[in-house]
Amino acid sequence: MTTVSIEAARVGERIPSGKLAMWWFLASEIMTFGGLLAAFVLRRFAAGGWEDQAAHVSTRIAAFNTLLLVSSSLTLVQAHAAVKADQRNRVAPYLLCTIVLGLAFLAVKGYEYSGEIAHGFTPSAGPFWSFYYGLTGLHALHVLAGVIVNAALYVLVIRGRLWPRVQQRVEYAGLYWHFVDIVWIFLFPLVYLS
Amino acid sequence: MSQVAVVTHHAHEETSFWRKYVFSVDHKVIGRQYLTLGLCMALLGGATVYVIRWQLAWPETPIPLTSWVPEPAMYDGQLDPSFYNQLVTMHGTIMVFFVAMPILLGGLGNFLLPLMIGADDMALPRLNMMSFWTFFTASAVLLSSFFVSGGPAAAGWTGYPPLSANPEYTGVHGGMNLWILALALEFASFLMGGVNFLTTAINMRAPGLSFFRLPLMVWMQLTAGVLFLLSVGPIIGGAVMLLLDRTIGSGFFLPERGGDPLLWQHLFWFFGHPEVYVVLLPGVGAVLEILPVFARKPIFGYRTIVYSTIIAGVLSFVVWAHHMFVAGIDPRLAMPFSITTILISVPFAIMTFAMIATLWGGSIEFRTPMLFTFGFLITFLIGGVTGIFNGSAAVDIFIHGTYFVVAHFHYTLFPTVFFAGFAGIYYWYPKMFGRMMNEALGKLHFWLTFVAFNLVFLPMFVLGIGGHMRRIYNPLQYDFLKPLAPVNQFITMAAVALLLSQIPFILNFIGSLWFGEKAADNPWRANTLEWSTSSPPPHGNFATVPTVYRGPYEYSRPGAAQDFLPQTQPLPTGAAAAGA
Amino acid sequence: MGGWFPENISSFGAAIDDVFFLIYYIVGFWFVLTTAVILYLGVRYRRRAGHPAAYVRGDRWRELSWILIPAAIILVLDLAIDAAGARVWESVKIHLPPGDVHLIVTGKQFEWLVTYPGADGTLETADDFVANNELHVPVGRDIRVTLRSQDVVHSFFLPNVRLKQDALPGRSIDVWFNVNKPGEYELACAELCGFGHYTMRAKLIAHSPDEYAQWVRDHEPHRTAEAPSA
Amino acid sequence: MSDESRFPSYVAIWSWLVALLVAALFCAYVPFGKALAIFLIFTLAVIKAFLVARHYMHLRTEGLLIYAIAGVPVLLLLGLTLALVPDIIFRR
Repeated sequence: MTTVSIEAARVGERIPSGKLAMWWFLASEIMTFGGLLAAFVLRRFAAGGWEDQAAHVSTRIAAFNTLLLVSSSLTLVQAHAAVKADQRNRVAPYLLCTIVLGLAFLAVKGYEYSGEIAHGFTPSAGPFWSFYYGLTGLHALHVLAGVIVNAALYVLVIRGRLWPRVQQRVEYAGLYWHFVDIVWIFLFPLVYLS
Repeated sequence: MSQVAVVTHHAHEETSFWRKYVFSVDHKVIGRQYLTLGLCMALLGGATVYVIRWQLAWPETPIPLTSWVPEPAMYDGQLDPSFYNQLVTMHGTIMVFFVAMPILLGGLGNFLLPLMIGADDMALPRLNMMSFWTFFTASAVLLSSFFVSGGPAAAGWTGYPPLSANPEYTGVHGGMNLWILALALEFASFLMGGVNFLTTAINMRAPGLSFFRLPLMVWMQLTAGVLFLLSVGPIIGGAVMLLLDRTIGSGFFLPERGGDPLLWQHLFWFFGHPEVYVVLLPGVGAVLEILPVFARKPIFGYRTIVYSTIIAGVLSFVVWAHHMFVAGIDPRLAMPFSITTILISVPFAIMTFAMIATLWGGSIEFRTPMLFTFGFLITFLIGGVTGIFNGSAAVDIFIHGTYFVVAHFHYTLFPTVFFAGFAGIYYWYPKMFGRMMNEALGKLHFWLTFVAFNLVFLPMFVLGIGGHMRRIYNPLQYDFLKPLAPVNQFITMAAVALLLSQIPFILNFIGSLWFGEKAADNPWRANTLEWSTSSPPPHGNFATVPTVYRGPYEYSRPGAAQDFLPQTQPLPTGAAAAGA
Repeated sequence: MGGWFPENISSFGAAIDDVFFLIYYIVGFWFVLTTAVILYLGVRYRRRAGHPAAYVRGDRWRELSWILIPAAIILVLDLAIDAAGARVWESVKIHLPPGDVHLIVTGKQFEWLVTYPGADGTLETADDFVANNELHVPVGRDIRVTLRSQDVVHSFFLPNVRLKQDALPGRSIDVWFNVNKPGEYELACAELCGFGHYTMRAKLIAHSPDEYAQWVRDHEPHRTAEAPSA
Repeated sequence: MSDESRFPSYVAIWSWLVALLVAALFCAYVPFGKALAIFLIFTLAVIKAFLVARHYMHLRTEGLLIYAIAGVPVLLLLGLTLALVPDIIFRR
């Protein structure tokens, strides 16, 4: 008669629960953003492009923001790599970089919004602007949520708490963060380039 | 097979009152919380029926017992048309999102899923607690909308814009925003729940419990979880758009601002139809658990039922436009959607026939859960076959938006939530609370409910065929509806009887907590894992992790010592031959 | 059963009712059969001492055929229902005839505005006129109606014609019908459109063609000398 | 999670992402004609998303279940979008 832990005895915990849960959540998120994007694309086709309204967004600022977000994905995945290599002292700096890049993204976004609103391009300025604020606003909220999660992880890491569990959480937070990045990868051409 | 003892190292049991009964992470407590809140909301949803039905039977006459309701909702017991619309809206919203889902998924699902798979708790217990308290907040927000100026939402539970998108069209301002917020919170709550269910069922199964040994209730909860997660996204997006239209003047759904109202309907029903099955499947799951136990027979065609469920789930994503045949969609779209809709009857027919075939050659004992199961079979059959009328685009031209539709979906949802739900409650109450419910009161409850239910909703088909529209404050405005007034009056009397028929249940549910007979661990002599632990199960559910040797429905197996064979019980010899 | 329907007065109403009855008889048969089987099994196999349950798992094709063959029959019947319904749906909603009389019906909270073409027979000209909550049509003519809405979603419902179509703001949706019996009937709104939804009632008045022409003449805003052709 | 070394490094992926971003901007400013430009830009976006998902989200080492969880919603969305084309774009 041997004694084993409950996790070991379960059938098939091949994928850690946290990761599996995160992917199910992301599946739902894909549908949320996807539904909005589909609505945007269809309505835009139907209305002939809304080019007069779309001409007023700043591609340059958005391209810079894309760079910020893609780079933040890199730093977070590097943090994950450091976790896996058990290089604890490299995790915190990478997390900090991710947080700063995320905040920078939000700051740039805020600057962009304020300029547009100052020029009268509010959400009621036309359907393009409704979708613009709806899509980028919901995305920005997701970025904000990600920044908060990353900041919590950063605090845990620099205090050296919960180390084994933080390892996994860096990976799950990364999944979420990269998903938000992917959403932006589609938002950028949809809103700014076409 | 070597014997392996497995220690459970779940978190230590919380002992303070707040952590044990209120902010508990124990799935059993959370399940009971969901169940209780759902039943309380059902009382409220039922109360709305009384006012709605009275108004339909005797329009614009004072409604007894309501003179306390303040203006402008009611004028000394006389109903305001706007408040009528609000009650209709709240009835639908409450019953679908705040009764059906918490009872069947939140309540039965949460309580049973870990027990049935031999787990000590959900995979993510704290997420589970958050799910419940988010739902609680959602309920509070929804109820608070009754008390804001302008009253609650009045655009129907489907919230079609522009009616819902511009406050001027209904006169409802804050209440509608609260409605959207409440739904968003509710979606978030069940999103957390769904993620948790799926993760738990995939990761936490006991040793030996392969997918095809899972109780069908688990399969149904799993499928429901997948359907919910994959369908809820577009409506969350839609809710965001609707809220922005109402608050910051955006133009998603309002044509005068360049929006498109039909878009909402598509997003809503893309979610709405899978949502029907999210509610339906757990109810079917309860019935599928109860049938074999009280017929003492294996469920007929286990795998066939599982495959049918999956097919029905897949099909449910490609039928949504049948709610919109006359809504202004391209008429050519109606044909494919009509075909998929009617085809969905095939997997459900297979499931129903499998349930019936389970009875064949059984030894059927009509305890209360089995009575409700029979009630479910017969009434749900009516709900199913009348769906064919709605699914046929040609017939739908006439019956869309009439009481035929109302009768149809009450014949699907009421059996699911109440017949199957009550069956489940009577069946699992001993496991939940450690006491048996009273059998005589239970049987009384069944017969009263069954008769009254049919007296309410069968005549509604007559109303529908007569062309009676839904959501009409005063049907006597129309000459062609005047001859139907006696039918309306009959339905109202039956509806009051249906409401009163729930009194035995309430007495039984509350009274049995203290006065019920103490329940044995396995009072129904059932096979599934939840019956192999004590009633109610301890914190952590199982003293040792159970090992599963066979499927869940091995009843009356030749050569076995008893007429049931629990999943955990090893056979002395030839264990390998035990069923799949 | 048939008596519960509102009286049918349209050319395609009978076809819709026929599909209804086709489905009614098919599902009625299945419902009676299935319920009878359920009740029979419930009585026949009730628990009795000395009658243990049989052990049938239903996982062999031989056993499964008991449920799969009926399901296959249902599949065939489903397709038959689809086919029958498709023809009717096409004739009502897809292949619209050009129409002998063309009207515009606009829903708004809480009335129906009916625009008539006036003497020249064409809409959106100066001699158009509007009648509130009165839909006058000639009997035996194809009526084409363009549905619009000024505010929220309404639903144009003629119970006696078996016709229903939502009127959406921002879109124009065409429907047609042909009334074969003169008389006064009702036009209802069948989509919740606000607190006055239940009052959004109009009359459908079917005239003989001559009477209809006379009615149009009587209501034109500026009478013209030439006699409109009836 | 065994042999991660056979995949390109995270920094290499990042360089690709930046290069594709520049390429997309290039497509937007060079007068290709609207249809071609949009086609190219969205092809580039799909490639970028694929790179992030495969490498940063580690789909490269995941099993069938995770692929299914990520892929089924995408298929559903395509279905939803296609079904809405007649109503929203070719509206009456």
